[in-house]
Amino acid sequence: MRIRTFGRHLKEGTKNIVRNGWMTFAAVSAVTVTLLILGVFLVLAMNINHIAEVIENQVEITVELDLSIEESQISPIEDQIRNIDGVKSVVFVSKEEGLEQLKERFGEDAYLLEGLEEENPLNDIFIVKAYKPENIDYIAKEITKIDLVTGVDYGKTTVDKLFAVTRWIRHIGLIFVVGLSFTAMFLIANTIKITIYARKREIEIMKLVGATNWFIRWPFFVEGTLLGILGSLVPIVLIVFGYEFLLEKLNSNLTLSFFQLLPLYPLAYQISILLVSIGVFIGVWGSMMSVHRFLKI
Amino acid sequence: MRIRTFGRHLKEGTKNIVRNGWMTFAAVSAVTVTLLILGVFLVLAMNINHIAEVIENQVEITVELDLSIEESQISPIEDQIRNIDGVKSVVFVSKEEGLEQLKERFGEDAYLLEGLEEENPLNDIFIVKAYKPENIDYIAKEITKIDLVTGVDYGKTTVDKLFAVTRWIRHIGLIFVVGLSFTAMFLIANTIKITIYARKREIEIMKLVGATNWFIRWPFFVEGTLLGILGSLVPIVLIVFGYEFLLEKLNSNLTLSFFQLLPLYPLAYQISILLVSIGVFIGVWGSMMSVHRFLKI
Amino acid sequence: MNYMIEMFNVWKTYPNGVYALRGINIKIDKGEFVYVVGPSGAGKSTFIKLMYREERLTKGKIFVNGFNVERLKERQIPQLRRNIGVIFQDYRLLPNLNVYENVSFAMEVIEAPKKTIKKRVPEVLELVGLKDKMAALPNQLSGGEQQRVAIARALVNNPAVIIADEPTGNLDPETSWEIMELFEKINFRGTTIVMATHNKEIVDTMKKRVIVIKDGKVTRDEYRGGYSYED
Amino acid sequence: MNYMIEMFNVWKTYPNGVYALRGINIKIDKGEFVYVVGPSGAGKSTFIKLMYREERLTKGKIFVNGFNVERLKERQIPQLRRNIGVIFQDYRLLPNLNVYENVSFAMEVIEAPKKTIKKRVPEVLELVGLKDKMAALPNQLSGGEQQRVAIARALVNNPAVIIADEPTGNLDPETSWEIMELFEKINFRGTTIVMATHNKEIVDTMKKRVIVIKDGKVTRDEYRGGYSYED
Ligand SMILES: Nc1ncnc2c1ncn2[C@@H]1O[C@H](COP(=O)(O)OP(=O)(O)OP(=O)(O)O)[C@@H](O)[C@H]1O
Ligand SMILES: Nc1ncnc2c1ncn2[C@@H]1O[C@H](COP(=O)(O)OP(=O)(O)OP(=O)(O)O)[C@@H](O)[C@H]1O
Ligand SMILES: [Mg+2]
Ligand SMILES: [Mg+2]
Repeated sequence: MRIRTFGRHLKEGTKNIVRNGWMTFAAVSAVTVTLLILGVFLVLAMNINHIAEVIENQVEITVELDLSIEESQISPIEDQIRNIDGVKSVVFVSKEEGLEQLKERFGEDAYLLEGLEEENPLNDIFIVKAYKPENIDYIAKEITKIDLVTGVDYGKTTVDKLFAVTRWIRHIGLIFVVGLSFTAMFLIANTIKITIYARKREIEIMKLVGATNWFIRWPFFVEGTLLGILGSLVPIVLIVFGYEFLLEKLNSNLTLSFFQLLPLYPLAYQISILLVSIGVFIGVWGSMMSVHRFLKI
Repeated sequence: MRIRTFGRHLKEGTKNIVRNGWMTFAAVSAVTVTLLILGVFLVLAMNINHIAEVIENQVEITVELDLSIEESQISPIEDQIRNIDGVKSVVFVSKEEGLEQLKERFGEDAYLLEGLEEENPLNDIFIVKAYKPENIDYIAKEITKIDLVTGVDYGKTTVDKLFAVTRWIRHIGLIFVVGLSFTAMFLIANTIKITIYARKREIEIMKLVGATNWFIRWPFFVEGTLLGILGSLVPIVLIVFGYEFLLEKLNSNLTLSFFQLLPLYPLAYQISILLVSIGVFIGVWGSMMSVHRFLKI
Repeated sequence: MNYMIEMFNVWKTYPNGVYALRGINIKIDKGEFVYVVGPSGAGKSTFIKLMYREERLTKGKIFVNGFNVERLKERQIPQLRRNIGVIFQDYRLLPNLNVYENVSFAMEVIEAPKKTIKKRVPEVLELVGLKDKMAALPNQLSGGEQQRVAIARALVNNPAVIIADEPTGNLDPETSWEIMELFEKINFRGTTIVMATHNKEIVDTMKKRVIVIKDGKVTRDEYRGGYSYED
Repeated sequence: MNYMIEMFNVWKTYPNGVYALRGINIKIDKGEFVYVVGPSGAGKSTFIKLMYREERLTKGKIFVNGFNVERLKERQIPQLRRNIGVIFQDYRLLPNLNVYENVSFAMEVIEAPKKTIKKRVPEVLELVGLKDKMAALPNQLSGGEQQRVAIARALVNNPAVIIADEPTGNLDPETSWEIMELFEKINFRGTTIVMATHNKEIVDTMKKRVIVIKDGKVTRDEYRGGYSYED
């Protein structure tokens, strides 16, 4: 292809966007609406995933030490725990601190525990956190093997339940995102197909006048790209500004500030790039697919 | 309109579904895919709402009675509470039962509470539930006014937080459902518009040959109805069977059995009727809208 | 109001600024047979399109079959068109309907009884020589066959006026003559016929009233005239 | 292989079972001027469509300009068509392009330099008398004007063969004659011309080779013949 021909295709593709005014509008708005839904859902899914992670990361292992333990034996045990793969932090809580915390948790009913200070029935403990929640189980088992450790507890049944829930939520989120992506692709490609179908005759005439397949395809390629870009502009703007607004609203509302949403950046960039790419990809793919059908003359 | 003409319109509308084979397919599949997404989301939103309700309904008020209370005074107080608007159930828990429950909750640490039986420091209490969670606050205030009631507690801050969360989740769900509904309407109408645009010339010819507007509209009306019905079949089947499958899977999986999903019926009927109605409504509306544009000749 | 078609100082300017008609005055009686001739782009089709309100006029007045065409209410337009059988220059067949359906469509529009339709359509298709093509779709027909379907559709309702825009442009001379004889017969039964044509032979042989349009104006209007419009 | 167009026992049956051509044998030399005549639906357009492979033949062999039309590979088809200027019976203009763009499109397809296009297109439009309609879209043109755009597009690349399917069907006699003179001039410069027509006057006046097709068969093939195909 000569350069002037390439220039011609660029120009024709752009002109066609204008020439097919109404059709372009219909196609672009289909892309817009579909990508908007997809984008909103992506942001939601990413945040649900993030929240699930935050919750999962709050899971910790309580390691009970023998009642007879000496102060000098504590530090080596801490080192041993630290050396286990995947351990993020180890915090020592003495039996005295433990009793204080228990009292705090009892609140009004703390008087029930009065008098326990003299002969503190609690153990010294370590609070252990993991880098990855899924390693908790392994770490707990490793800790059990350590001498002078009398108990290891992370609320196995509750945690298993929690993980089951977060896993399910993640799965559902993923299914939705994948499903929506395919739907978006299908709907956009479908719309583009119909708009091109209306130009079936045009394509046939071009071929009969001696145009090669690529000569016909190129302007459609340009058109598809532009369709995708045009169609992703509004969703990007709406989602980025809407998300910013949501974040502000959540931050200013105290009762809801425990909703730990993802920060605006880099989410905004990720979503923008993703939506433009999907838009352009489907725009081009849809155009090429449907033009293809009519080139066989 | 004569009856034979009505018959003709029915026949023409049905034939057009076949005549425009490819276009019909494109339109029906757009309806299918859009309604599928909308339906899945509706089911999800309805279940989220349901789960939120179940959680909210677990909120209860603990009413503490004076330590010096006599047995004969308990029943009148219970009656007074029962008479408050919106109270669903009132359960009496004596101080002895209370201590037992506390021990159970302490589990391994129950030995901490040993010896309390002699001089039980707990109060007799009522556990009060409301019909509507939003009435909790009002009921609690009313109970405070009753004689010999020394304390009313329902974890105000936690419950407020919980309600804020469930409210938000409901709002988000509602926004999504409304947004998706509009999107679905837009996408389907848009697709139908484009397919009818391809028949612009046909409509013009009909008018030039002397057809009245309604003569042209009727077959499109029939076509739109059929489009909607055809397009909602697959989503209904997929959603109903998919949901049944999900319910079975959840019920057989013990760790997940606390997910209290809505039962298959009447949900299946509701969704089916909703999807068909939306499909037909948009099918007809989209057709009528777009035909209208081309009748002006 | 005794005329079938009357035009008073009719002007038509297209939105892009083309002056297609510039002050047309014409009266066509009931039962007349009129040729409209003139060079390509003279305004013949525009002249014809104004009669059944495919195009709206810019200035002037038109009466057709007692209707004031410009003042017609939306719902009266079909009434006007049902009394006119139009043969379009570009045929305008419904692409999804076969030959039979294309012709019967015009009868369904006026809510004719099914029985009448079933009898009349094959009759008309026979007249234009297409009886064995009834099941074919327009894009399965030759140019001349499509033109004849358009003719059949225009005739099928026995309209008061037939307006034909080059109805023989794609027909061979023999078929053209058959069609012209058909027109003459119909005209003889009282139907008004207005026919734009380039066919010199027909105009010169079948002597009728000839209206010459040139540059949007009537330059000659002659009973029993010939084709030539050169002065 | 010295002929421009050769057909050996060519048959064409349309998918709906219509026998359009039944054993055509014809040889057309380089530089010839051939009329194809015959009644409506005889198979003239089909005969023509086979040459640039709009339709595929059912049986037989066709050679055009050295190409074995039936055996052509997908990517050779544009090569074949670029050597043929086709005037379609139904014009087939690109509806979104104006007159100028419709004609220049045919030159862009062969990647002609911009400068050449800018010079050549107005030239050709002048030849068909449409220089002042360059900016109009096809639906803003009269029937005859559209036909002339189709003619201009076929001529613009100076193809080796011009295949014209009723190129004067919607033209007034005078314009028709101008177009015919144009064709004669082009033919004189060596271009082969195959023209299906119903115009008796032209065929009888401008005596050339006449191929008569009837019911899908060549019934007469005469040099310097007349129109009439009745025996
Ligand atoms: N829709 C339109 N918009 C703008 N200009 C138009 C339109 N239709 C026709 N014209 C112009 O109006 C003039 C008259 O056109 P018209 O179709 O009436 O000619 P005609 O006499 O029928 O020609 P022909 O014999 O070629 O069919 C021409 O110059 C044409 O270009
Ligand atoms: N696409 C098609 N499918 C089926 N039959 C067709 C198709 N095209 C043409 N025919 C039939 O083939 C026969 C020859 O058609 P063709 O178009 O070649 O005729 P023609 O000689 O060009 O006629 P005209 O002078 O009316 O243009 C006709 O009977 C026609 O009905
Ligand atoms: Mg005209
Ligand atoms: Mg033909």
